[in-house]
Formats: sequence, C-alpha cells, structure tokens
Amino acid sequence: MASFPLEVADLACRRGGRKVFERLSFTLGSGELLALVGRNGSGKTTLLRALALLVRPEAGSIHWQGKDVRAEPEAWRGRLAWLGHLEGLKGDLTVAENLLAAERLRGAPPAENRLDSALVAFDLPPLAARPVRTLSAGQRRRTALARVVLTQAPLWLLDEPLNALDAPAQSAFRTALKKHLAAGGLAIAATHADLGVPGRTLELA
Amino acid sequence: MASFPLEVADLACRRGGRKVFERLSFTLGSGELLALVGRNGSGKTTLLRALALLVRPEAGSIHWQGKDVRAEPEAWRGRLAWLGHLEGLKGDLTVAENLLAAERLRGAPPAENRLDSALVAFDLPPLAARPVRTLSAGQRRRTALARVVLTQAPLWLLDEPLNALDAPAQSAFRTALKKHLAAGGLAIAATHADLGVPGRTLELA
Amino acid sequence: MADLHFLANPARFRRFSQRVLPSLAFATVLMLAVGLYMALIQSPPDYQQGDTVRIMFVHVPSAWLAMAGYALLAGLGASLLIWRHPLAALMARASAPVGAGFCAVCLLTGALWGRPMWGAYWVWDARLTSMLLLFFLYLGHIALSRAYDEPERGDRAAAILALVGVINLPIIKFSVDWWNTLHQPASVARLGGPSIHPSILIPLLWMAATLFLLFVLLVLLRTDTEIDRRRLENAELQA
Amino acid sequence: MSGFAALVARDLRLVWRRPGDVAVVLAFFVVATTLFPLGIGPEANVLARIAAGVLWCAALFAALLSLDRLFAADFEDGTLDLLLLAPWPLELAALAKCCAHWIVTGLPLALLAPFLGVAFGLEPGVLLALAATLLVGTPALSLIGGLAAALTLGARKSGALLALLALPLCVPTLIFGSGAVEALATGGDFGAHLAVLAALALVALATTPWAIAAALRQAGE
Amino acid sequence: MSGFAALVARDLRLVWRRPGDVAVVLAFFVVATTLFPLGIGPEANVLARIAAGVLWCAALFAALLSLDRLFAADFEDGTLDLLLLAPWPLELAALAKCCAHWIVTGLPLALLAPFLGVAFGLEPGVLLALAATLLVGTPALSLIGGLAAALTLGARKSGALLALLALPLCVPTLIFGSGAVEALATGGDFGAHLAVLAALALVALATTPWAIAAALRQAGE
Ligand code: HEM
Ligand SMILES: Nc1ncnc2c1ncn2[C@@H]1O[C@H](COP(=O)(O)OP(=O)(O)OP(=O)(O)O)[C@@H](O)[C@H]1O
Ligand SMILES: Nc1ncnc2c1ncn2[C@@H]1O[C@H](COP(=O)(O)OP(=O)(O)OP(=O)(O)O)[C@@H](O)[C@H]1O
Ligand SMILES: [Mg+2]
Ligand SMILES: [Mg+2]
Repeated sequence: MASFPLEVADLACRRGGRKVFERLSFTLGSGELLALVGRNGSGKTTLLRALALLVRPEAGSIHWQGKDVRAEPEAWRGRLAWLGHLEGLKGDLTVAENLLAAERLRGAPPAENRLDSALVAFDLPPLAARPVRTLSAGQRRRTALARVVLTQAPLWLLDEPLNALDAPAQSAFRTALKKHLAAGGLAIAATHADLGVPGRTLELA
Repeated sequence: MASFPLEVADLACRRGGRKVFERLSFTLGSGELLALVGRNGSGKTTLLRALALLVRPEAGSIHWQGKDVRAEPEAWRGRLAWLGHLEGLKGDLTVAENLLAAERLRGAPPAENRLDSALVAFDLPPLAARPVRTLSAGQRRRTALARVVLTQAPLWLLDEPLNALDAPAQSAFRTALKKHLAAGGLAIAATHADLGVPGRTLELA
Repeated sequence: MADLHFLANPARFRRFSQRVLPSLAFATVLMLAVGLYMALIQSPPDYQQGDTVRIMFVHVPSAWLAMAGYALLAGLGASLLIWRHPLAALMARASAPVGAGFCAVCLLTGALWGRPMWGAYWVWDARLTSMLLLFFLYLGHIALSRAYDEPERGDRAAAILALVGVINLPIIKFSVDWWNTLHQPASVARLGGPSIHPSILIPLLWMAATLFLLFVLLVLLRTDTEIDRRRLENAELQA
Repeated sequence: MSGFAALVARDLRLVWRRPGDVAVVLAFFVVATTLFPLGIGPEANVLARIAAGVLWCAALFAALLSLDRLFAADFEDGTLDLLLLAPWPLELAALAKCCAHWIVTGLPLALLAPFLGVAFGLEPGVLLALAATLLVGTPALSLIGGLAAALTLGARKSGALLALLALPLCVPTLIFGSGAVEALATGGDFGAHLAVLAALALVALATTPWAIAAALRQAGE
Repeated sequence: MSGFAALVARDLRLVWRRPGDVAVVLAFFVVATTLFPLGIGPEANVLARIAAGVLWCAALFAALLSLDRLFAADFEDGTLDLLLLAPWPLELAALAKCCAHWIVTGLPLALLAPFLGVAFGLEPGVLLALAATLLVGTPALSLIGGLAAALTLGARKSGALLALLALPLCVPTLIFGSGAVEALATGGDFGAHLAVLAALALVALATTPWAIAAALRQAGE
C-alpha cells in the first residue's frame, strides 16, 4: 500500500516543556533528499533525534515501508546512519580505528576495502593513522562523514553536515550524497547553507 | 615607528611534531579585518591560538603597537576577544549569567546596559533567562558571539564565527563586526564561508 | 494501585485531594491529641526503662512508615516507568522526603533512646545499620531526582533507582543481619518482642495509625504543591 | 554478539592508549590501603584483624573512582548516540561496558590485593582467599557502579552522586567479601560465604543490564 | 583581585544552582565512613581505635571524588581558554578554583566529621580535635587534588603519570591529620602534629598554584 519508504505523520515534540513543533507530516521516497531548514531553535535537531527514536515524540507516527518503526526499534536503527552536532569520535583512537570500531559496534563485519574507499572519498588516507585528538575541526567532521558513508544504511540523518568543511570537502560530501541517492538511498539533512544537491525542502518555523 | 597596531613576523608553529606553517608575516591596521582561509588542517585554528599565546610558536614574533606581546602577556590578553570552536559556556548558567560571569572573569565591572545591547544585537533577550544547556546549537553560538561583543576588546579572534548560525543571525554578526571595525577595532576570523564584510584575506596552505 | 489509576490525571487528583485534605487534617490532629495523651500520660512507665520507654511510641511507628514509604516509592516508580502516569512522578517526588523524614525520626529517637539504655548514641547493631542504609537509599533517591535540569529526567532516573533499591532491600537487610550475628555484638538490651503489655501495645498501635495518617496527609499536601510548581514552571516555559 | 565483543575490544583499546588511567586507580588502591598501617600504628594483631575489611573497602572505592567516566565520556563526545543507534540490544552494550571496566580494574585489583595483604601480616592461605573473594565479588561492583554511572549521566557532580547511589547497593557484596576472608582466618565456613558472594554477583548480572539500558535510553533524550 | 573574587563567585554560583551537589558529597562522606564498620565488623574497641584513620580516609575520598571535574568541565566546554585569556595571573585563577572547592567540600566535611565520630564512640575532646585537624588539613587536599585534576587534563601520557605522583602527595597530610587525633586520644603531642599539618597546608598553598597554572597552560596548548 505505502508507496513511500518513509512516512511521518502528525509528529509533535516538546523539549523542556516547550512545544517545538507539532502536526509535522511528510513522506520521502527512494533516492530523495529532504533538507530541513529554519531559524536557530526551530527544531531541526529535535526532529532528527525524534526520527532516530532518541527523543520520544509526544504524538504522531513514523512508518518505514508501511510498518511503525517503534514496533521493531532495533531493525529501524540498523537502517539509519547518524551524524550529529557531536561527531562521536574517540580522540585516543586513530581515524581508521574509529571507523572500524563504529562499524563493528553496528554488528557489521569489518570490511577493509569499503573502509579504504570511504577514506578516499573524504581525502582521509594521509590521516588514517593519526589519533583523532590531533585533527582539526574539519578533519574530524570528514572522519564522521566517512563513518556515515561506511554504514551503507538506507536512510542518512545528518545535522549540519557542511559545518567546518572546506570547499573540496564540501564537494566530496556532495558526491557521496549523490551516489547514495542514486543508489536509492534516502537522506534528511538539517542545514543553514545550500546543500548543493537537488532535493525537497522542509521549513520548520 | 610602527604604523600598524598588529605586526606578525616570521611566525612558525608545529602541532604534534608536524610543521603547520612557517615564515608567516602580516600586519593589520585599525579598522581592518583579516579573513583566514585555507583547507581543513591548514592551520587557521593553530594561528589564532598562537596569536592568543595559547599555543607556543616555534619561531617568530607578535608585536602590538611596536611592543612584543610576550613581554606583557596579561596586558595582551586584556586586548583580545576570543571565540573558539568550543563556545566556553556553562550549561547550568543562564545566557545572561554566562555573559556576566565571562565579563567579571576578565576583571571588568559588570555593565547592565552594555549587556542588554549585546543581547539585543543577537536577538537573545527572549532566551536571556534560559540555562544554556537547553539551547540549540545556533542559539549557543549566538550567545558566544554576544560575549565577544561585550568584551569591548580591540582585537577579535574568531574561529568560524558563522558556524551553525541561521541567516538573520549571520547578518546580525555582520552588523556587529562592521560596527567593531568602524570603531577602529581589528578582527581576525578563520572561515570557510564568505564573511560578507570587506577585508583582507590570508590563505594558509 | 487501582485507585491510582483513577487518579492518574493530576487535575482529577487535585479535585480529590482538595475534598479529602481538610477532613484528613482534622482527623490527624484529633488522633494525635488523643495519642499523645495515651502515650505520655496514661501509659505506665516501664519497670526497667522508666519514662524513656515513651520514645517508643514515636520510634517504632516511624520505623514502620519509613519501610513502607520505600515500598511506595518503588510502586510509584513502576507506575511511572511502565504506565507513564504523570502523577506517579509528582507523588514520588513528594513522598521521598516524607519517608526519609520518618526514617530520620526513627534514627534520631533511637539514638536518643540508646544513650540512656546502652550508654552510647550508636552501636553497630544489625537493625540500626539496616535502617541507616535505608536512609541512604532515600537520600540517593532525593539527590538523583533533583540532579537534573529537566525534572522529568530526574523523575525517571529516580524511579529506576527505587525499583533496583527495593529488590535490594531484602538482600541488604539479610546481609546486615548476617554480618552482625557473625561478630557477636556487645549484647543489647531490648524489650521482648511480642510480649508487650497491652497498656503499651494499645497506645503504640494508636500512634502507628496516627502517624500513618500524618504520612498520608503530608504526601497529599506535598503532591499538591508539586502539581502547582510543575504547572507554574510549564506556564513560564510556554510564555 | 559481535557488537558486544567489538564494544569490549574498543574500550580495552581506549584504556590501552592511556595505561596511566589504570595505573592511577591501582595507585589509589595502594595508597588507600597503606595509609592504614601508617595511621594506625604497627600493632600486628589490630592490622590483621582489619585487613580484609580495609582492602575490600579500598577496592570498592577504587572501583567507584574509576567508574564515573564509564558512560560520561561516550555521552559527551556523542558516541552514546551511536550506541543507542546500534541495531542490537542496548542491554548487551551495557554489559559490555561493565565487562571492559571489570577487566581493567576489578581483575588487576584482585591480583594486586594479596601483595598488599602481606603488609597487614596475613597468612598465605588468607591472601589467596582475599584474591578469590575479590575475583568473585568485583564484577558485582562493576555492574552496580555501572548502573549508578548510567543514572547520573548528565547530572553534575556525578562522581559523588554516583558513589552515594552505588555504595548502599554494594553493602552486601562488601559484607560477604570481607566476611569470607575473615571466616577463613577465624575458622568459619569460607566456602559458604564465597557461594553467597557468587550468588550476589549473579543477581547483579541478571538485573543491572536492564536498569542500565533504561537509564541510558532516557539520558539520550 | 576582582577576577579572583569573580571566579570564586562563579564557581559558588554553579554549586548554588545545584545545592544538592554539596549534600551529595557530604552524604558520600557519611556513607563511606559507614562502610568501614560494615567491612571490619562492629566491635566498639576496634572501631574507636581506627576512627581517626577512617574519617580522614573518607574525607580524602570525598575530596577526590568531587575534585575530578574541577577543571575538566571548564576544559571540555572551552571555558578554560577563557580563563587562560583572562588578563590576570593564571595562578590566581587556580587558587580561586581550589578555594571555591574547599568552601563547598572541605569546610562542610570538617564540620560534619565530629557527628560521625560519635558513631565510632569517640570522646567529645577527640571529636573537637578531629574537626580541627580537618579544618587545617583539607585545604591541602583541595590544592593537591586540584593539581592532580589539572595534570590529568592534558591528554598526554606524562600527565597521567604525573597524576600518579600527585596521589602520594596527600599521604603526609593524612598521616599527620589522623596522627594528631590519635595523639590526643593516646596522650601524645597533639599541638605538634597540628603544627606540622598547618605547615603542610602552607607549603601546598605556596607551591601548588604555580604547578596547577603550568599544568593548565600545557593542557590549553
Ligand atoms: C538509632 C538507633 C535505633 C534504630 C535505627 C532503631 C530502629 C528500629 C527499627 C527499624 C524498628 C522496627 C523493627 C520492626 O518492627 O521490624 C525498631 C523497633 C523497636 N526499637 Fe529501635 N532502633 C534504635 C534504637 C532503639 C533503642 C535504643 C531501643 C530501646 C532500648 C529501641 C527499642 C525498640 C523497640 C522496643 C522496638 C519495637 C520492638 C519490635 O517491633 O520488635 N530501639 N527500632
Ligand atoms: N535539552 C533541551 N531542553 C530544553 N529545551 C531544549 C533542549 N534542547 C533544545 N531545546 C529547545 O528546543 C528548540 C529546538 O531546538 P533544536 O536543537 O532542535 O533547534 P535547531 O533547529 O536544531 O536549531 P539550530 O539551528 O540552532 O541547531 C529550541 O528552542 C531549543 O532551545
Ligand atoms: N593537538 C594537536 N596535536 C597534533 N596535531 C594537531 C593538533 N591540533 C591540530 N593539529 C594539526 O595541525 C594542523 C592544523 O590544525 P588546525 O586546527 O589549525 O587547522 P584548521 O586550519 O583550523 O582546520 P579546520 O578548517 O579543519 O578547522 C592540522 O593538520 C591538524 O591535524
Ligand atoms: Mg541544531
Ligand atoms: Mg579550525
């Protein structure tokens, strides 16, 4: 029945007693990108966290291929790739170790060749053996993006992916995102800048 | 003799044994803005930290109005306003308290009316009584920018000031920066985006 | 719990408590007056302990209520975590300090009693020690529920703690009993358990009923205040 | 299961990158225990009498001291979100974290304790018993402490609050741990005490992972 | 000076936001002292014998537990950069942080200790002596612990190793603190012990601010 993989209906969230948004509905099809825009504090991060079930929505539903995702939260989480404001990297581990550890934590077998191509996509091979602690802000962000690519998850949830990236890194990100969409993936990205990839836009007020 | 307030000569820095830049020289006059651009990891943050004496440069000198700043580090620090990758805000204190505490830590007497105008400049009055812990990423960044404005220091050192800001907040920042420069202030800002304020550019390689 | 289901809605609880509180307060005061008369004046001094025996009329019911109070916290915690009753959180927040208070009264009256009876304010007797640990569990609950900016998070963390704590209470009690019987303690003078004379037993039970009412009264009052405060905070936030 | 092993491995590797952190905990253990002979004086009979209790208390504090960052580091750098988003039960992740903690603190503490016991004049048999009780009992400390660490995530002054929550729950372990050693020294039934201690550890193993997972979930909100 | 006062005030205000925090440290102190009788056994004469050592040890643990976040919080949220950039000596800032810490932990601990001493069966005179030694000695713990906290900030391995050195630095304070109380109980020279304790605190006051400032500077690099 459902023609869209992702259907969000009437979602409402509060933070600290304040209503952030309500009656939020949208659908997203294969190969589609949804850009979340809106003023600071309009609830972009909150929406992403609610989609990942990290924040419990007050009302509404999230369906994936017609099934409520809260029925099988673990299967749902397996379908997500997450990039938050915080990178989720361990400063004491090297770039490569961080990526491998993240993959293993998802229960996926480590794949050397996939790792290499993710590193190459973000120009990280020269940094692969450096502890993340010694990286610059943009280098860390690139590592986190490489982790997203490595995940091979159908739905990417990205919070301000372009933050701290230089121009070549931004275009590397665009290439990776386009590839993901072309392969039938979905992506939702909160952003203040132009993502540079065609997609729909959802404005939060 | 020195016609420029800030003169940097032959600066060289290493991080973790790696040379980041060397023989870096530039001068900056009253009312001038210097935008630091360059690829991720090119040393923009390192240069800002070296100027603030947070990182010890390997070679070179920094002069303020003809005097080596390392001779009187405390006076020098009194002339700086700092915005780093990390905002330096206390989640348990409210926005207003954070700003006041930061001012007091600089040894300056708290000034209510200046506080108000700094808050207004970044559209913060509705958030003034909220604990910073409950703010969104952009709201936090705006608070940190208000702190910079409040400092009334002649030299602003800003690391990616536009990060996480929405369009109105970006133009508020531009207004504040122009006002600072018009009053004879100096500013050095590391950035990947266009600052939107006329100024010189230093490209790090 | 069935009653709580009915009252789970704060507004309905509010109407209920408003109706019950005045008569409850009146009954408590009345019973307290009678109870104090019975305990302080009517009942005879103990042949061994003299007038200090009167401490018991407060001491023993406090101990009972302190233990019952923790069970209540666990029940409220379960109903918050499982059924998400908003009232359960407020009630737990309201009752933890009350339970801790009765626990403290038990400890203090016991210590004051111990000085004349055992020559020391405190001995490491099993019963005393397990009461002290119960007090610590209360303190942990109170501290945890207040350790967060978002009261809801504190409520839920404290609810988890209460559930784990109540599973552990029998274990703690058992281990402390065992601990003390292993190292023969300096032998402790104590009244024979069940063989209490009716002239003492009746005022004791009366006072227990009275303090129980007081417990309920305090919890209801404090829950009311919590509801008000939560509403006020929410109103401020919406503004 | 592979996620479980991966998490243990990652935590061990992180510790391996900073061996100093384990060293600090062990040093704390040594300093805390050696203080007693220094403070109380050299009377051998008093020292032997209190040795088991002191060593067990010190082990408990050492474990707690090292526990407060168990989840906090992951919380602050965003890795906790990744754990919450991993497609396998969070209960296993909780267990894995506690497991890794035990390997780097409980285990070395248990191996170190007999050497410190010598300073208190304990017999060789008693020293072995001490190590055995610590081996059996410290997993319970890691699990209970882990629960307290998860409950206090995001609360400030979490170190002291954590200890306040964990200590009363650790009392049974402490009593049976030090009690077992004393039982051996005074001719009591060592085996029975050790069995109770193991039972306590199993109860902790069976209950705390669920509570920890619940606490972590609400910390992520 | 005004920066110094402002920093103390800010830290006190942060604590004031969560008054529970101080209560938690005190509660921890109480729980910790209770654990020793549970580990060692309830015999009154043994307990009175070790009371001073136990209470001092517990005070050290309480101080350590509450100290570990002294600079770490400022480090992680970037406030440390602001302190490093403040136009007055960093040594004063270090002192201010330790000072605020002592006001909210050392001071209340010293005032609370006599009440706990009652549970160990100490005499009134000894109880007063206990409070006095804690009042004089806990500033040294705050300062030395502050140094350890600052050293562990700088991620380097040398930092962790130096922290290892800092722990034993607390031992003299503990020995003379508990020693003074016991001297009084056993008829020794209480005054002399107290004098040494005060001297130790003064030495800490005169040296640690510089060391802390140096450690903070290198953590900021
Ligand atoms: C701080 C010290 C003390 C504490 C914490 C304490 C605790 C308790 C507790 C928890 C109970 C309830 C037991 C139950 O019903 O299961 C109790 C009952 C009782 N206590 Fe205490 N107690 C203390 C001191 C004393 C002293 C000094 C005396 C008198 C010598 C005393 C006499 C009694 C009596 C007569 C009962 C009721 C007897 C019974 O129910 O078996 N207590 N106490
Ligand atoms: N933990 C919290 N407690 C209370 N309120 C919060 C919390 N986190 C966020 N908020 C509030 O919820 C609203 C939405 O925040 P959110 O982080 O989703 O905004 P955002 O759209 O991501 O903004 P930004 O562009 O600044 O990142 C904001 O008003 C914010 O102040
Ligand atoms: N603590 C450190 N130890 C070792 N190397 C470091 C450290 N911090 C930064 N570096 C290295 O120094 C170089 C310059 O880093 P810096 O942070 O100054 O870059 P940047 O220009 O600010 O980059 P970005 O645009 O990503 O913020 C980078 O190669 C980085 O990897
Ligand atoms: Mg956001
Ligand atoms: Mg940078």
